[in-house]
Amino acid sequence: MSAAHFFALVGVGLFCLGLYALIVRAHLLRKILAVNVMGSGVFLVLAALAKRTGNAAPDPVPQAMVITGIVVAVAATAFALVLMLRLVAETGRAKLPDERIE
Amino acid sequence: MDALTLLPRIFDGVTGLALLLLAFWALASPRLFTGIVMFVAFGLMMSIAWVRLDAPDIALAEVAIGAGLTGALLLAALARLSAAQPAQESTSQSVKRKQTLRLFRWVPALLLAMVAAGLAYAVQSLPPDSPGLSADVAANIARSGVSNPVTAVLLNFRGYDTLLEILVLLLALISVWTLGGLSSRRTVSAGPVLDVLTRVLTPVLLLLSAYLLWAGARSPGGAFQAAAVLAAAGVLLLLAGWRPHPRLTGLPLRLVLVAGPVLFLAFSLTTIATGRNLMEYPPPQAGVLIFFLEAAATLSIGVTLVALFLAERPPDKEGQ
Amino acid sequence: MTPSEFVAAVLLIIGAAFFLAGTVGLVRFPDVYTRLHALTKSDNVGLGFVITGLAVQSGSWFVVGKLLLIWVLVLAAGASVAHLIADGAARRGVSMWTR
Amino acid sequence: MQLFDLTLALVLLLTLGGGVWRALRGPSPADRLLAVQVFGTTAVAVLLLLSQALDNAALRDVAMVFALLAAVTAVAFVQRAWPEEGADHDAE
Repeated sequence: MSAAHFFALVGVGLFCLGLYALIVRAHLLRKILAVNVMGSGVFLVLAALAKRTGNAAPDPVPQAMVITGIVVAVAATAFALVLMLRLVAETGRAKLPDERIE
Repeated sequence: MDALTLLPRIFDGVTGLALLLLAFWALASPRLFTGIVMFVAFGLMMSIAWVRLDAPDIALAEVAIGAGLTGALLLAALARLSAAQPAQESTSQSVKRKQTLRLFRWVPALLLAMVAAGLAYAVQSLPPDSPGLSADVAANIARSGVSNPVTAVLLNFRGYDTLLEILVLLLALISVWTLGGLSSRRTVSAGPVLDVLTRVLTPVLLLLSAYLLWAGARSPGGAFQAAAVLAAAGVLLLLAGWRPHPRLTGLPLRLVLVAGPVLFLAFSLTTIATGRNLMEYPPPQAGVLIFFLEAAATLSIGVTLVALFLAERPPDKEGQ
Repeated sequence: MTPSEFVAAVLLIIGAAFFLAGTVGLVRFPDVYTRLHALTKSDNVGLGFVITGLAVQSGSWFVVGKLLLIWVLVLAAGASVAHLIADGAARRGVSMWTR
Repeated sequence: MQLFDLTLALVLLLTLGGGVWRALRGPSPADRLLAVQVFGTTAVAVLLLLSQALDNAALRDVAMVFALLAAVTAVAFVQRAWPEEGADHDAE
């Protein structure tokens, strides 16, 4: 297996790990971390597939998209954190409302 | 197989395994703080993976954002969270419900194992050699005005990506401000050591940011990396207790925030008005134009990221 | 192996040994102050030896300058952070380990 | 020499396991943060070794950014997120 395929598989693993945590973890901060891990998995797949050029330099187009994605991800994270803190200020809980408990 | 081909494979294997384990602990550790620590370590390991994938541009961006911004953002949010929400006991009812939920966790686990298998099969069945667009980039790089292919893609061939990204960042900040932002927190006084550290590091960080911007034309670096380092300098200043003068947070702040987008938009409109394609640079002036657009983008992105970290909504008008 | 390569290899191995010792200390030492002490060894001395070894290998003064700059920056940041953590722990009353 | 540098980079990568153990074990938040610091310094060394072994000068720039920014997370922890001793808010 080439390094490109190996890291692409790791990326798939990260994506699924993040998606699972996004579903089962209740705390919103943990969900934000989970979405970030999923994003990293996607970036890893993109950059790994860009490396399928043998010994030549990798394809720069996916690499450029990943750089854009990393910066957008951090901005989205900052916004999500503020949303979470606003929810905590309104409801006192850092979890999504669940009618069957209350 | 000789050692020189085997060793990089072991290195890659350790890196990949470490990534999966760190991600697992970031999401599964019982304490949020441990999770955040593991997530920061995960980001650092990602930068090693980028290096192994021949992507030093991405490694620079990951390092600058992962080491400087993400950790600070998450830790600051955790601090506000514990201040707003003292540890609460779970009611017996919710504990019971949690246990029932835990019993059914195998359902999403099973579904996701199937998704993972499908994705792995898809990745595995892709052809091992696929140059993608690298030949097209290599053929046109001489006309782009820069010699680093990643910068050429970001600022020239797909410049609209960068334009839209700057707008997304601005949108995130506007959304934070629309939510009313967060109230300012008491500032912990910096103490002499942090004070000196900030005074020494901030100018060095500004210098490094300028270097990355300048180097991006021919070697790894560019507007995003420079902006992330610039933002790290701002975050460090904020953590040390510095606050911008109220006179600066009105119109001047907003002018800096929109400088990048406005310049990009003006340039795009000019290219269309002069009969070219959207963001098609005239080759002789491409290098200079790219540099000025990148400089404006760096400033705007950097200040936007700092404002996102601060998350305080500045007053609409002075004195209000 | 040329003499300069030999010197570089020795320096790099010493550096790695300090990193290893720092990790062992981080795992084995009993409280945050002693762990901090172990950690700063790999920061300062371990990285210092690795950088000296790489500088001997590199054969370019530009690279040597950059390596030294990196080391100075790590020293400044590492020392300050170590102080901040130790100071914070002491002010929060984290007790020191006694035999 | 290339082989030697790569081996050493791998050894340093493996020492990170100790840092992870400490981060998981704690007990105090400061202990966990120490692990992040170890990660930072070790990663700088690994990047420099890789830069030499792969003959890629750009990795030294990555290491430099790393060296400069390693302090920011720690400063954020000390200034913001370090709870008073005994207080334990971060359990979910």
